[in-house]
Amino acid sequence: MEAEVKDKIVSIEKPEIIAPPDWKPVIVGILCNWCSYAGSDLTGTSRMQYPPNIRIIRVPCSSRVDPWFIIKALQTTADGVLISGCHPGDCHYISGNYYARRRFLVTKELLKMVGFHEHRVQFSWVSAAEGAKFAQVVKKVTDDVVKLGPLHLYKKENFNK
Amino acid sequence: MDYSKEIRDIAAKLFADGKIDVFVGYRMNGFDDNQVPVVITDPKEVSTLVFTEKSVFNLTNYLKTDHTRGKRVGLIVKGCDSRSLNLLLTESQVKRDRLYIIGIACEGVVDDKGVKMQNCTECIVPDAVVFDEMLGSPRGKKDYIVNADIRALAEKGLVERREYFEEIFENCIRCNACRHSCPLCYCAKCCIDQETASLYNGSNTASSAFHALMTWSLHLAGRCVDCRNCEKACPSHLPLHLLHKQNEKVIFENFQNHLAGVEEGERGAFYKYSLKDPDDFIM
Amino acid sequence: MSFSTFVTDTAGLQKMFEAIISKHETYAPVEKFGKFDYKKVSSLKECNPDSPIDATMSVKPLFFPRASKIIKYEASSAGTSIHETDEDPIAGKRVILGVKHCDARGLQVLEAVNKWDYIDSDFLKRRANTVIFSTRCDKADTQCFCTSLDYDVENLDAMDVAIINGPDGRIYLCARTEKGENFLTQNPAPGSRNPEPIAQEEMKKQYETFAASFRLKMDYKDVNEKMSKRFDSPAFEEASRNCVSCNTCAFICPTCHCFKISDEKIRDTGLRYKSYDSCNNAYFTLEAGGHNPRPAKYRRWRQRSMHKFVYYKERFGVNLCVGCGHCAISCPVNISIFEVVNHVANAPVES
Amino acid sequence: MARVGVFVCFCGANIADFVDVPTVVEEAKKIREVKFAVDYKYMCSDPGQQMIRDAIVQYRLTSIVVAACSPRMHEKTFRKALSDAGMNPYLLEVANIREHSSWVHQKDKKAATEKAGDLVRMAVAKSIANEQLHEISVPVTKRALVIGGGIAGIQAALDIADARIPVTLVERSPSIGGRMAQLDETFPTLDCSQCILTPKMVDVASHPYIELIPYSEVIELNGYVGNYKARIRKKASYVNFKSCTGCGACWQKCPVKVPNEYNMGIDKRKAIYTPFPQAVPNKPVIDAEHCTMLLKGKCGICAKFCEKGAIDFKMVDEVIEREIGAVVVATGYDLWDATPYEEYGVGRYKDIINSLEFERMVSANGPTGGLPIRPSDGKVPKSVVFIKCVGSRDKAKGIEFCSKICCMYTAKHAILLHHKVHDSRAYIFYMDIRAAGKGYEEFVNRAQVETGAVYLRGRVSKIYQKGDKLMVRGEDGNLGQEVEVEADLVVLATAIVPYKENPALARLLGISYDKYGYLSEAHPKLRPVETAKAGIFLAGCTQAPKDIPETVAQASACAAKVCGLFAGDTMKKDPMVSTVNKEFCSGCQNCVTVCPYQAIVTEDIPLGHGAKETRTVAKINEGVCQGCGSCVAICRSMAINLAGFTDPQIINEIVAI
Repeated sequence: MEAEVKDKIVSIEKPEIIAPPDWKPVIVGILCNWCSYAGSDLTGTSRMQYPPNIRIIRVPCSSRVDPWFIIKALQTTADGVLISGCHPGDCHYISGNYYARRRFLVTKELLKMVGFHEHRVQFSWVSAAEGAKFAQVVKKVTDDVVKLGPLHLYKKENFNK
Repeated sequence: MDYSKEIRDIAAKLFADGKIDVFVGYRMNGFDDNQVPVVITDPKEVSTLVFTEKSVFNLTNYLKTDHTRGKRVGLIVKGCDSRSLNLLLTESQVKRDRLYIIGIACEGVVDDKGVKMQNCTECIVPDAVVFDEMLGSPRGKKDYIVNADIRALAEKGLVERREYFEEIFENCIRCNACRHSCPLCYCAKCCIDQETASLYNGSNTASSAFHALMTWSLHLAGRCVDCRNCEKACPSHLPLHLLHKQNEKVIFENFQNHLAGVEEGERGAFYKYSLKDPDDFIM
Repeated sequence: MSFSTFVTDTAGLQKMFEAIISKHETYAPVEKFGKFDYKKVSSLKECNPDSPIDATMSVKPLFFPRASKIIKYEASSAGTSIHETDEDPIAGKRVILGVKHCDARGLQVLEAVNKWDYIDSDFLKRRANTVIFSTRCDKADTQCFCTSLDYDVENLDAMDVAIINGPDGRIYLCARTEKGENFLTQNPAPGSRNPEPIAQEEMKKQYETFAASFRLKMDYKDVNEKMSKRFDSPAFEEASRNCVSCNTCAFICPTCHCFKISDEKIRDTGLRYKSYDSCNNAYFTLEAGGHNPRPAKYRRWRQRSMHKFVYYKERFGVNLCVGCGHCAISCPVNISIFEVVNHVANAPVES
Repeated sequence: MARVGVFVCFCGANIADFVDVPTVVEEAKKIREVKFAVDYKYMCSDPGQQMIRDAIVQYRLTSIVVAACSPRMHEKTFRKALSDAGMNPYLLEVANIREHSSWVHQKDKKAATEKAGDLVRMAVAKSIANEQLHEISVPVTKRALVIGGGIAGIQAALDIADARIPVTLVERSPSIGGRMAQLDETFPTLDCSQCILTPKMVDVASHPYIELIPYSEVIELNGYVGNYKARIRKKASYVNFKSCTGCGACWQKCPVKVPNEYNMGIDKRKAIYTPFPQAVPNKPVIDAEHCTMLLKGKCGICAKFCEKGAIDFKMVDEVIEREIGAVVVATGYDLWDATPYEEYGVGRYKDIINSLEFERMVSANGPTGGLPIRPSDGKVPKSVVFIKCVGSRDKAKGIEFCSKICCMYTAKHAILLHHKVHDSRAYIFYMDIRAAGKGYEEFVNRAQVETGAVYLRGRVSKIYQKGDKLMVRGEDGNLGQEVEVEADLVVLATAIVPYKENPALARLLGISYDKYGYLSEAHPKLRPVETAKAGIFLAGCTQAPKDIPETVAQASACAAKVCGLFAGDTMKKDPMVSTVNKEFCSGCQNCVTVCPYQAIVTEDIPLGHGAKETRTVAKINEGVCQGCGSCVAICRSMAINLAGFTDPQIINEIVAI
């Protein structure tokens, strides 16, 4: 299920940059503990397969996600970011995902304006029962990022993966 | 718009009545027809006060300095300034009973070259929303218009936008003047300067500038009142308002027409939520 | 060694600049976001090589960059290894056109501290490899006050090649250093070499008109002494009251050279950077234990003014200020170090 | 410097088949901070745990990374292993290489191995920033406050008290009993409400662990879970309960007559009264709004006839304080006012009554001696129309929700009508019959078959008077035609709504309520008894409409929650809570707004070292904080951090990938 890398993938934001042939995108996934992380565990226990490019970070709630986690991930290791939380109304902490949702929308639009493709940072609501949805979401995000090519914006200079 | 005389009279009376310790206003800069802020503690200096369409700087920025903290302060606020003052009050940074606020029904201010500032042409709240005394005749609220530059940017392609902003972040020298001149940046120590952030973004590279400016604008999202103090301070003349106006647009259009600091006691857009907030961008 | 002078006209100069840009790595003032900054250029059209007076950015970053890499390190279980950083991108042979006189003087002033105690070889190497073209200044901006300091019409030593606008459209191209002389020899200069001497009388008259056009003037001779007597003067507090501590002044100053060191580590690789800092920053002097010897704004202002006009002078015999007025122009509230110093120097001395 | 131990699990074949475990170990060994790395077949087994314990001692490790299954699975197991080796258990990080790698990338071992290596490196990076954390223990005041003395409050109080935990039961009216005391017989068994309720009421009064405070209200609640302080206002009863014997001489002689709330205003009570004969406590109170002595200073007849001299006209309200650890809110319901149904003539026609009025009429101790009568002429009705969903399920005029109990009690009313007036007939207009519950469907069938009640599916469109009859016009949806029923009496099953002062009470308690005024539970599915505020629980109709069995079940659940809370002298809490760095806090108090648990308050600290001036900063009550991190992400000053998920920990993870 390795994300398929074609001969010549260019970075969508900087078309002059061509991805090396062995390039594999890195997706940073930040998941809330109670819904999405549990959902991703269910994907595992159900043995559903998805592309191996995502690296998952656990946080208690999507409201713990400070927008600068996203910025930092884009600056350093990530080619794409996925943030996932509980469905609206299902937040383990009552209202956390509502606050998070506001920040995400503004962050997404701001990143879009300064020149990031909107698929670089994506969001999803995945419940603890939606193992299949998690696999689909990861596949979609990975496919999207493969199409966008490597991210070369505002990267730290010593980033040499 | 010239309220110099009125303001001198008010300030003199406030000092005479012992109602204030400090007055923050404007004076002529002494070499051309532009003005600079002035922090007055000596009633004798009241005669230097002026207020015209050249009174640009948002004086609420001075409420975070040692000269005003804990003192009784008289100050002048235009529409946008009063919005930041409103937020400072809501966020418990100043005490209302220590302030004597001269509100201005603002007709718009002009930049150094005498051209009306862009934020004034797009101003929504020209009249001071919090004041003890109002000068000028109120003009009422205007309809929200999306910033002209934001509209122009939306027309551009991804690569073009990237090139434009890359130039902005590359030209940022990270002097942090924008932050220091922002009345709403009052943190004891800015997160950008703290270890956790600076461990990875301490240098003055473009990447760090990207991090700093993005974080800064997100911390002001739903709070920025578009006074343009930051732009006035920026030695690189960067169009910083783009970041704020973009956030303002997204917030206004999606979060029940939220505008920072217009309503008394209303907090920034990120400190509340509505069940009706858009959800369609989330998978 | 005696230095050559060439005389030419605007067209000749243009031609020469074009040749330089096509042959050498060239930097020149480029307009960006409505202000001038020194950038690498590939054609004359992009830039203004006439030392534009309203350049708000100094040439300092081309010698002391806003952020420069010091070391690169790698951490693994075998231990931490330190590597040389990549090649310094601005250490090679290059030419900078259109440097303002005060900016060039700033480099001269900075050289003193870079040669003292720790020898900053990076700075000196960049300086040694750079040929500076500068037009002798003949107009003053509202915030300029170089004449109040040690501006001297004849002292053009900070420039490698000085361009002097003479009478009747004549332009003199004077080598001022060995580096400049060699450069002009190797790169065909326009016009005739060593023509009749520059009309000294006329130039002097020109200077006098220029000097008279300054708005800001003071008698600087005993400023240093006056300032050192007023360390405890409340004048510092008064002068700094308007300051919003934005640090702009230090970042764009052609002579300020405070810096901080920061690490940026990703995975196992890290880079150590040297970046600008400012003594006006409230956290500049914060010690690890939490104590801050300069917590108040006026103390930071005092440090900045005293460093520029007392301490540096005592150590290196030159003021750490060239009177360019960049700081006052860029300051959001138009505080001029000239006014601060003037205010303090003329304040009553406390007994 | 950090010394990290990495322990990679095969999980039998679960991990090892799809991830090259030795490679993961080798990769881990390359990391600077890793001083020991090893693999094992089953890390969670005893020998596996022993390896961890041994390595901690042997290699002087400062944090541990276990690469195995999901932390949701075995985090606790491994934390215990750390504890056993004398290491702080929170220095553990789990790299989830099973659910997140071996099980989901089974077709690409190379990629799965590489990913597992990355996950280990992330966990190592995070663990370096881990801090020693300690379980939080919060002292507990072992006394519960129950607000409301209906069946919910009674049941909760009794269950808690039976566990030998003191309970303070506060009831706003002079007697406990609540709505259930007004009912005649109860569905689906038709046992007499009073017969099953009064023994419980007596138990409450006599229970050594229950302090009953009737005729009083909670006016203030401060503090946090385990450590609340409640202020209770005891309304002046003007009767000294200590000397009163409850003989009744006073109210028999009282000349003032007032509509009787207990009987829904069908008859009168006196100005000094006990609400009903079986009241607990069975002591009268004086209704200050109607007592002539209190209003005009003349009368005092009751005092003259009181042999014990228990009447005290000078009595005033008294405020008492109780320290408590938990609160059960059981404020019950009211009936919705059906006035908006103008087309029914509500308020115009006397012979339209609501279900509780009917309930009182058919009640043996009711104002009519157990016989339904027409309020207009006192005649016994033969044809009675029951209309369901009056106000319920009606977004336009009433309330959107289903009141849940009306279907059942209307069936009961049909049966009771049949029992009391044998030659009568009940007509029931309904939308749906919702009879989900043990024995409920059977009960409805019984009403239909046994009593011959006519069930008409459809809404009533109009009621009008014709002679002394009420004509009820509606639609019979089953036949698809309009019907008109001639009725002697119309009974409206009006919607039930929460106690009208619920919003005020909710604000006082610091809990949330929905748009109808029902108090909000912490989670609609998994925490239906708790509120968002730790230590406050909900029982009965204060949370949503429910019948008696459900109410009792929820009340007992509350009791179990309270007992659980009070199981030790202190409460143990996960240390994953937020903390404020006062130096950086700018006191904007946005975190106070965002916190869903009211866990953040403010405090004033000196402006500088030894300064007199103060500044306000946030303070987190770790007893209340649930560790969501909302405050952390919105704190612009980065003055708040969440233990276990600090900014450095998460950033370390991000940059280590």
